[in-house]
Amino acid sequence: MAYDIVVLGGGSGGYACALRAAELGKSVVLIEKDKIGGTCLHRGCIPTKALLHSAEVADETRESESFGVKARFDGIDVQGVHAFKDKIVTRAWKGVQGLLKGAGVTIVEGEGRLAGPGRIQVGSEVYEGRNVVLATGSAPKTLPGLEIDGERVITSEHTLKMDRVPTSVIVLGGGVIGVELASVYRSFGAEVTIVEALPHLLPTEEESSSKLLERAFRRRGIKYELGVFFDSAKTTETGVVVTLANGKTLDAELLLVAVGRGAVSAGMGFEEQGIAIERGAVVVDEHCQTSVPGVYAIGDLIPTLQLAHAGFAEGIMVAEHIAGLNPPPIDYAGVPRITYSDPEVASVGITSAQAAERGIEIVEQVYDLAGNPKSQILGTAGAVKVLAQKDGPVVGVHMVGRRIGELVTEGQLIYNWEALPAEVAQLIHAHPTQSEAVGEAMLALAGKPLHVHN
Amino acid sequence: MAYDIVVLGGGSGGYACALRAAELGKSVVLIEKDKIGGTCLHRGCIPTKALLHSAEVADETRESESFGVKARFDGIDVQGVHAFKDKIVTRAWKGVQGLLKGAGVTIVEGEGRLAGPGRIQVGSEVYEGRNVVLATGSAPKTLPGLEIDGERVITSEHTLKMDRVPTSVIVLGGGVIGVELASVYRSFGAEVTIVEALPHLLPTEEESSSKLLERAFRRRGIKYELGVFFDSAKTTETGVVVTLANGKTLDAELLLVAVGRGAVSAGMGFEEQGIAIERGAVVVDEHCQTSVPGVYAIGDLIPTLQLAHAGFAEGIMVAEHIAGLNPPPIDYAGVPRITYSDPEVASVGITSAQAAERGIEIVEQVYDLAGNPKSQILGTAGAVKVLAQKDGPVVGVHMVGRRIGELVTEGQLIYNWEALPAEVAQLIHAHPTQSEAVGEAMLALAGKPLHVHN
Amino acid sequence: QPAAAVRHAPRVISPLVRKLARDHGLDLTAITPTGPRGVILRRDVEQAIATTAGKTAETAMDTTPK
Ligand SMILES: Cc1cc2nc3c(=O)[nH]c(=O)nc-3n(C[C@H](O)[C@H](O)[C@H](O)COP(=O)(O)OP(=O)(O)OC[C@H]3O[C@@H](n4cnc5c(N)ncnc54)[C@H](O)[C@@H]3O)c2cc1C
Ligand SMILES: Cc1cc2nc3c(=O)[nH]c(=O)nc-3n(C[C@H](O)[C@H](O)[C@H](O)COP(=O)(O)OP(=O)(O)OC[C@H]3O[C@@H](n4cnc5c(N)ncnc54)[C@H](O)[C@@H]3O)c2cc1C
Repeated sequence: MAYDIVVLGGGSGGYACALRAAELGKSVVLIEKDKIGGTCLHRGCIPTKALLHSAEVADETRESESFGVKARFDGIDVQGVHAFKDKIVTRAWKGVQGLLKGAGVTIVEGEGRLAGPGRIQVGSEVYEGRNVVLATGSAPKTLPGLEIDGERVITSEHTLKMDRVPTSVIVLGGGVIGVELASVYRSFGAEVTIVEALPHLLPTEEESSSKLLERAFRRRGIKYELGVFFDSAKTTETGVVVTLANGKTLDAELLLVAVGRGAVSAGMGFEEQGIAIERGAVVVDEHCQTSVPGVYAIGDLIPTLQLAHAGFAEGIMVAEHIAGLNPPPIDYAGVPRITYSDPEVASVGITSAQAAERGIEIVEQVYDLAGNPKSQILGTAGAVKVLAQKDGPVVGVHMVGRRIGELVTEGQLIYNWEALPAEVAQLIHAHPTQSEAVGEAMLALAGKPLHVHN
Repeated sequence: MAYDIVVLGGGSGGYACALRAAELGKSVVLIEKDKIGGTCLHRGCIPTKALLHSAEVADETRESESFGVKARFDGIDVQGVHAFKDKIVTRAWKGVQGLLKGAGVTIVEGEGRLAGPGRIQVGSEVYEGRNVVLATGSAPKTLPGLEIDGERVITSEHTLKMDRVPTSVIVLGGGVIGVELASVYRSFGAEVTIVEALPHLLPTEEESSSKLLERAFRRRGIKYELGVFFDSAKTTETGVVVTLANGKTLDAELLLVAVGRGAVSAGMGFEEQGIAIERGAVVVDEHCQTSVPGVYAIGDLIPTLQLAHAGFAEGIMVAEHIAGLNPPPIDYAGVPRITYSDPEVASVGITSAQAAERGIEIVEQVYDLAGNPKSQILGTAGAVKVLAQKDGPVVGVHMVGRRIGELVTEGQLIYNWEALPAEVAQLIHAHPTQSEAVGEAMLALAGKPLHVHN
Repeated sequence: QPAAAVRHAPRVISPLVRKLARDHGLDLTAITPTGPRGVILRRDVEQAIATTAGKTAETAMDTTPK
């Protein structure tokens, strides 16, 4: 019997595709070798956000006096942190398994490989499908000559199982994962130094956001070496010594390698079956179709944004495409990005650098959270920056601040719906909220600033 | 010399009007007898939200163990709470004074009265204006026979200056202010009982939101007596005894009266000058014009939503109206409402009851925060409920949960821009955020549920 | 737009763009989409408004929200 769709990999992309396809009446088999939910649920989004919340609680407890709350911070209970995190993960894991069962998706446990067009082999079993969706995700990368030993030199996966709070950590890589985990380690009490080869932390964000993050991290005592390459690392009895390309050496108890994640595309027959692969990632068109007809690829396996909700969107789009609904392609600039460190950094739309590249004439407005009472109450510095096309719609929203990530959804609607600043400005935001900062930026862009100092 | 506009009262409504008018090139004088910023800044929004944040920190510190953070909660430092709150208020107060100065608004300190059409008298001085805007705000109400003594029987204003955490408090009135302060007192350690004459807490909210709040309050040990009238109160040596209409008596150290706020419209010459007043509030048309030509009224003085941002919106609209910009009237259903208790309650648009009254056929979707990982991490129960017109746009968004207030802005755009559920559903929200709950409700309404258990 | 040739219903992904067309009495099915897969963008409606305004020699229409 042939299924309508065989999905290989049960992470964010794979399971979203399976659910949507089943909803559309398709027969679906989902093949997963490990745990349904994949990286995001078990080793990514969810556990790291649990750690970040423990980190937030630790910081609030430490700072409680400034809010009139008498408390004594006695340290981190690492086992308690894991128990909390694991409870959250287990619950969500049960949830997604229930969803798939409820939708009538057949789940197969096992390691699959592409055995032919429309054929996925798992052990001696072959699953045939009129369509195949590859969603095997990604795995941590490292640098040449830098071996992950799981003891002194670790990746995010080890952080999620750490048995103690280290005294000191060097974080190699100032992207989202490096920044988030640096934030956690610092809140837990470690000395942290981030090493980033590009000139800024979160180098793909608006430069002003990176700078605000750097300033906040400096205040928190998180150190960083920017614009300098890693040269080598040597483990010692007590830790690890890192040498940078400029000759500087750093030592710490741990080296966390967060230099990016590479698509999991090898050893599963993809290339043998003629699937075009470039620099490890599967090449697809705007509907996530690979070079082989009837075979799609989604999620971290393809060279689009490595985000769970990008994977959801791709999975849904592919299911709808197979069902003949002719879904519009995804505008990746319109997919929101959040870094959940303290402070959070969030954005949607394009950056000023991208606007310049594309020759789009823009106007911009920065609203400093110093003028936003709710942010003052939360004790956060930061800003909301809005970019709009001259005499046109908003093209980018860039934000830094505690808890600011939740505001990106407003930016997402504004950007994707091509709202003019004036169309937002007419809607006075609820007082006192952090979202007023977005409102104020829009009011100012619309030529009617309210709480804006000139 | 006559000003273009004389504004009486420098609260949210008055100062927003003055700022916008000055921006539009008008000459403006703003008359304030107390402090610029009014109720919201000095006795309302801002100080209460500071208290609520101290309350949140207290609770997180108490519960820190469940997140793996070892800490000991040692109680509330009332002076510290006030110091924190006052710092926030002072800073915002300086800010708004700076804004007015920067905009070129003339500020007059003193008590004004309407002395004639276009004439406001302050002491022996008369300020003439081609237009007058009344923005004298509101003050706490009480019930017949219930005297506020500021010791045993108090209002929100006394709470903001309390010298201790009481052992027990009876809160008379389960509206926004009563609910918020009940939440604060409970977090600070008091026994709290709310008495509300209507059948639910926050009786103007969607009934399901009220019920979720009640359930959460019950879990927090906040008691309430619903659907029962207050009869009388008697102060004793140690506290106050309240008798309800059903004969039940309650006693506590304090009685907080939060039965609503009445417009400040008496004794200032309004009626003498022919301004129509109904049940204390100034009657206005959709552009906030009173019955006397050239005299406007805004903010808590008129019988619209008693919210700071409603006042901002009215102030801005009046300024633009005077300047001849022909602004559209405010759709009050589209003004977001937030109650900042733990959990928060937020809404925008209409309720199911209002839809039924108006004969609007609706479909609805409830998304339980149990399915939202970020809310699970924050340890909050609650839900997002979305109402849409059958085959039409979203007409209401109703939410309950910790930190959920910030999400109302998304609802505000959706409601006011008349978005269809499908137009929101196509935009997959950032993972993992609380705003995904809004996204999931929209996906379900659009017939393509993602993380929804059936 | 080859792929958009067999459109069933006009595709607007923004309520604001939909409203802009409605406020100007424009029929969405008569608007030429320039977005991917036949999506009608703000600029398409603005273009149609300009064309209509030109044709009927009406006074320039106000495109700010009401
Ligand atoms: C530390 C960290 C934090 C992150 N935080 C966030 C965040 O906050 N927000 C966010 O949006 N994104 C976050 N991400 C990214 C997010 O986790 C990924 O974008 C997402 O998981 C990609 O989904 P996917 O389905 O493509 O792949 P994956 O989630 O990696 O799933 C792939 C699945 O395929 C299975 N598989 C692989 N090969 C086979 C095979 N041969 N046979 C059977 N099964 C196979 C794997 O076992 C796995 O379960 C984070 C990632 C990390 C590492
Ligand atoms: C405890 C509490 C919490 C609140 N929380 C929120 C919240 O979180 N969010 C929200 O949106 N709203 C909140 N509100 C409501 C908000 O404070 C009011 O809606 C808002 O302040 C109304 O603004 P206004 O300008 O109409 O009046 P006011 O702010 O009351 O200002 C009126 C001003 O006029 C002055 N005045 C009066 N008479 C004269 C006179 N004769 N001469 C000169 N000056 C005069 C007064 O001194 C005062 O400064 C809260 C209110 C309270 C009481």
